[in-house]
Amino acid sequence: MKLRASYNRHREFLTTFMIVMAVLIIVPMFIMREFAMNVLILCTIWSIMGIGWNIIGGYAGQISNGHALFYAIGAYVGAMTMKWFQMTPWISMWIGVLLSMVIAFVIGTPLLRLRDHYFAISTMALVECTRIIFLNWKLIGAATGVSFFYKKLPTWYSWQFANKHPFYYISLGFMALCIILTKAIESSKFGYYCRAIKANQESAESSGIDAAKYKRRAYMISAAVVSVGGALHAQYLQYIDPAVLLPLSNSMLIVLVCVMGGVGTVWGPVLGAFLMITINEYARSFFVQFSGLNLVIYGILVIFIVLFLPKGLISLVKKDTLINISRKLMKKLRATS
Amino acid sequence: MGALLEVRNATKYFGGLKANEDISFEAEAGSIVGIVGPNGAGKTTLFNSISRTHPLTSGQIIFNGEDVTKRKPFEVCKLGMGRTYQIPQAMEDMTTLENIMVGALCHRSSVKAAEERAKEISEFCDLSEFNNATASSLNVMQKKRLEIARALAGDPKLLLLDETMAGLNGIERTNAINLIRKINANGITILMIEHVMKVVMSVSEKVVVIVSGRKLMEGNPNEVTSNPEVINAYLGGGHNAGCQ
Amino acid sequence: MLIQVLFEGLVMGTIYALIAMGIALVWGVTNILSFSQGEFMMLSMYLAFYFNTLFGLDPVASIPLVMAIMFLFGAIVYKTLISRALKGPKLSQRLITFALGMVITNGMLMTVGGQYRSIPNLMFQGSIDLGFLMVSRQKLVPLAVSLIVTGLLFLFMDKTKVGKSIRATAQDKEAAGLMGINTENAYMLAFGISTAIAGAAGCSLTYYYYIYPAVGAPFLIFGFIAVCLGGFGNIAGAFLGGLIMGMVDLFTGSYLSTTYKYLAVCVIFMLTVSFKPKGLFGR
Amino acid sequence: MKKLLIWTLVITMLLGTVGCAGNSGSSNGSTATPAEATPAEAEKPTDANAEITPEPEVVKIGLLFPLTGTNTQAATEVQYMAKLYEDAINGIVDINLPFHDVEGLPNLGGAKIQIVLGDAVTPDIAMSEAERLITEEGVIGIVSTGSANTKTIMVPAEKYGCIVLTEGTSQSLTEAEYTYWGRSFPGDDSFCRDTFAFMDYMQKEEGADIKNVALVCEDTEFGANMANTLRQYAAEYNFNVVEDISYSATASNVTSEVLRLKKADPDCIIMSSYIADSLLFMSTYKEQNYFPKMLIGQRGGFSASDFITNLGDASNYCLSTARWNPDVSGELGLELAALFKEKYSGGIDLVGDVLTDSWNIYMLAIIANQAGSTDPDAMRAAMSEGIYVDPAQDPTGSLGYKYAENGQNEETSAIVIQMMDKARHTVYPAAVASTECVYPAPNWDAR
Repeated sequence: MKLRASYNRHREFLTTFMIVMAVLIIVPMFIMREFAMNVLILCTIWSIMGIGWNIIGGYAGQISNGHALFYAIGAYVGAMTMKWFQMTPWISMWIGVLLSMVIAFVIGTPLLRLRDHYFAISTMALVECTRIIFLNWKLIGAATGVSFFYKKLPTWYSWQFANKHPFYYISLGFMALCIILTKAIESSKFGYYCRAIKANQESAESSGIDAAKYKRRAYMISAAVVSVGGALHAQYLQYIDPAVLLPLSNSMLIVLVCVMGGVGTVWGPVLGAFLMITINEYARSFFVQFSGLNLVIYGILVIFIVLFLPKGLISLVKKDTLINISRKLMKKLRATS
Repeated sequence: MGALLEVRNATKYFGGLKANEDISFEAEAGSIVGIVGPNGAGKTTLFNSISRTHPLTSGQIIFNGEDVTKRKPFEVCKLGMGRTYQIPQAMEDMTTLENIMVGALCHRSSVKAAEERAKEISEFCDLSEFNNATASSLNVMQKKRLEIARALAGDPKLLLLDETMAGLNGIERTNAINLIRKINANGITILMIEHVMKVVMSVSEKVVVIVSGRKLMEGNPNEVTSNPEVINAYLGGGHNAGCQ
Repeated sequence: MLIQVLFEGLVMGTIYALIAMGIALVWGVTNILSFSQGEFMMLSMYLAFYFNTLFGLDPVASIPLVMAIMFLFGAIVYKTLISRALKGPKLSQRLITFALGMVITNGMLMTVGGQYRSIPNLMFQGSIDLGFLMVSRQKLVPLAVSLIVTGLLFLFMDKTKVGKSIRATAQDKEAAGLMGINTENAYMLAFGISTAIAGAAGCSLTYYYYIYPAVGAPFLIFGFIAVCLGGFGNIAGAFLGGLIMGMVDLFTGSYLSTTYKYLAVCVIFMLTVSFKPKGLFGR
Repeated sequence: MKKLLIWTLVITMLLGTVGCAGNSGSSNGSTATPAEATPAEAEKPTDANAEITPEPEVVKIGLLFPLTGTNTQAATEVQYMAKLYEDAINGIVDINLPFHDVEGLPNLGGAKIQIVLGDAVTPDIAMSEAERLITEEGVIGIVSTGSANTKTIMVPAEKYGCIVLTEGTSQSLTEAEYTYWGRSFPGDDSFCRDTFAFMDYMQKEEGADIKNVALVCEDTEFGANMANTLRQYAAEYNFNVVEDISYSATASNVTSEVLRLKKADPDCIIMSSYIADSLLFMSTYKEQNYFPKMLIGQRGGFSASDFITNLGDASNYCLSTARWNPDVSGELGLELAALFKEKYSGGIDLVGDVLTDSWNIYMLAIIANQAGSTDPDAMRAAMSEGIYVDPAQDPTGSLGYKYAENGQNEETSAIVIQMMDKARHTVYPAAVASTECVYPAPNWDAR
């Protein structure tokens, strides 16, 4: 009974979710080109990061330009545990999540008091600090980085597969979880409070919202999600160093995929990531001989989206389009049977 | 019934500037208290001190028998003090209903229950037709009602209304007055700032007059209007004691 | 050595300040965090370079020219992109500048290539050895330019009608609009001026730095930090912020550790904002 | 919402355990090393080609260099060089390089060479690009640079089996036990050893008094590794390190670094820098009117063409370790350098790193030709046996090419060059030296 009710509440989301997942699960089964799979994997990973950022940046409206920090933490925890104890990512990932939540809590307390640009810049500065520290931290390989490439370990244990599909499905799984998490947040009290804070902090506080607390909580959750993305990416690259993980461009890309898709929406980051990453990867392979052209195109694309679709690509997709599509399909099926 | 709100020698300085000085008054539970005074008399400052938007320099705020002088805004709200702003502070990019729900969630953890409650409230403040419109699309009057609704949704014991009537025309004003009466009828104490005297006189049992940061006097409407100082203060303040 | 470090700190400080002021101006007036400031600087470095190779103009001599060009460029950018973006959410305003920077950098990479360039025959070269202090003429140029530009900017903002109108707009757009100030123009001017400042910065930077498409990036973050350190959109603040950074940079570098000098800068910045959330001189 | 979080955890844990369990039971097959697992794969262009036509018409060679970002110049020059090689192999220009007299690669049925580019601006992009080159383009081998990039490039390379020749010099590469990785020219280790060997030689033969050295290394992969190796050898050759600076390669100024050096005043400064920062250092030395008696760069910026083009005579007296210099391999080298400068690079000088980096392209062709197939394992086998290149046709003047188990070519050694009036001259080892090393270097005002 209760289930039914909640199904009705979220009918649109659930159908969309089902369809999208079905597509993302079935289609790759017929993709035999490793490079295409590689792109897909990057898409899923970056959507996870986008989703993570979306929670603090999209819902709670605190524009962080320093989420590469949690990406790096996730990645490093994964890498180091693998290198030291050959620990499986299935577990080490959660250590990373916990660690980044703790760190988010600690730094969130002072930094979240800052308003928009100040917050953005101080998070950037924070990433810069982390970069310098990691570059010189002997224990975690300093600038030499960490490569963890184990042929010996069982593949499902180490996530180091001979071909791409298993890894793709793993990261897709996590992406699905993150989507559900976002939806849950969106339709929860917490979600409403975040949006209230984003909309108008003062009146939010005067209507009984402990802004500081909720902002911090949002920051922690988003840190956790991003670090999951980081862990996945590290396992995929099998080599990480501070120069890979912590340049400004990474923090910006995390924001970018989210904004291109549409901030403060469940599907925005996913859409954004899949589009931007695919375009980026293929543009690079097409225009590689004119060095830089691909990035020029990418940049122009971003400018156009920002100017003409300020609400992101998601605003192109009409409400419950997919439902209607599915309905039509159903009709067709009935007709045929 | 005892005093729901008690303000003891509330004093607020901004740097050297004295915004409020040594203001004391009480608001009986279930009553409607009006605060009047010319612009810049420090009415809103007093409000902000009561709702803890900014700290007092000295003095005390006793709400419902509890000293809330050191509490944070969201805490006093939880204790049952709702407020509106002179310039409406709607959550622009959320829908009307969602705005009210945010208020309702203050004492409810279930979104569903909050939604039910919000629907009732928006019905009560006849906003229901705008339920799914974004707050930014409402006009000033509607926004002000929305603010009242949001405050009400938090089931307050005391409601602080800051210049709810300003800029409303005759009919709107009477509607608003009726609304206030309706709210008060549900046993909610109301403390309202107005400088449209007539409104205050018509609804409130007690009126506190503040002039240049000090309490000039308090009493029932008739006493106030008949008090020469008040009239003088208003005229001195370049304002018309009668009603615009 | 102490005096030397002080001097060098001052020089670096003024350079940071020059970059910071451009950012501060845009921030203060239009409330945009301009990520493309670094790229504007890079562009003007190339302009200075080509003026030198084609017409034999010394970077110093080409400053006014470059500033004029950059001003126009900035104005155009504002009209075509920024003014549109201003209608949208804050985030997209920030991203559009970032994307613009991306386009400019890689556009330059495509057209002029990734070669490192420098201007061979500079007007001011060599160093003056005062015994206790080694004054390099190549560093005096940025120092002087920065001070002059700052002075002019202040005069402009305080004395001229236009400057006043810009400040009024920065204070309160609506009110300024009601007072009959054309806020759109004020915005455009502010943006143009900030790019012009980037132009000056670029020209003077060619005196000791090398020219390549990605040169803007490292300076950008320091510019940001300086602005924040100084305080919200406040030009004087930005200038002081820059000076402080330069000093911290040089002193930690020379006396504590070169490895952690930028760490020190960032840490000091973050401590400042955690205690004074609006920066040192923020309103 | 808390509930949901918990559920998320639980579900993933379950997934995990299931995954591991399933693996331990069933898929012992899939636990095989990626290398072994690959033949099973459907899509493996290299194999596919091999099956259909054992001797492909055209042999593709991947070139993974940073084409965007801050260090793109080297890539550009290597591309020029690659063009030159293509023309040489396809008999368009007449210069005495391998295969110039035959059409294409004889043992592969006269297959032509084709260069395929990839952008390796950062390691993660490098990996993605390597994936593309191997699986989409079906290259027989990849030539790359930079150690960090190579580490990620090796992931797909090992997985699909694809020879990677790189001049990334980091120790960590030789220690990584890659199967398909090779380095034709010296690594950090021998560069550092030879640096100190050279200083030692200067002391003994030339009577130079060098005791105190300062290490100046940028703080990312390249510099950090150099620093470690240099320290180790400094101790071994008992020089005492008086100043050990690590700085950020994207520094806005290096004044404080130089002030420190000036204070410590070592006899010799050893620098591992990229181009931007090495230039910045040079101009700052000049500003501070300071120059050590000896300054040795560890390639990087010092072996880039931009170094001399920007500094002109200011680059005089700078030393640098190098893999190659036009004057070491006699006529051919000079001829090649001249040809490159006139016809291909638009006036840019041929520097050691460009020649060696691009020579790896040629090496891949030669290896494939000698192995008589494009199968990675066959090629690797050939590499271990030793690749024969007619010394008369080898512009790099290497002694030979025999790749050890760890991929390092054992028959190579570093040289030390000195920059004088806008040109690089070999000064060490004495056997190949074309001029004497000028020591001590005069200070700026004394020039």
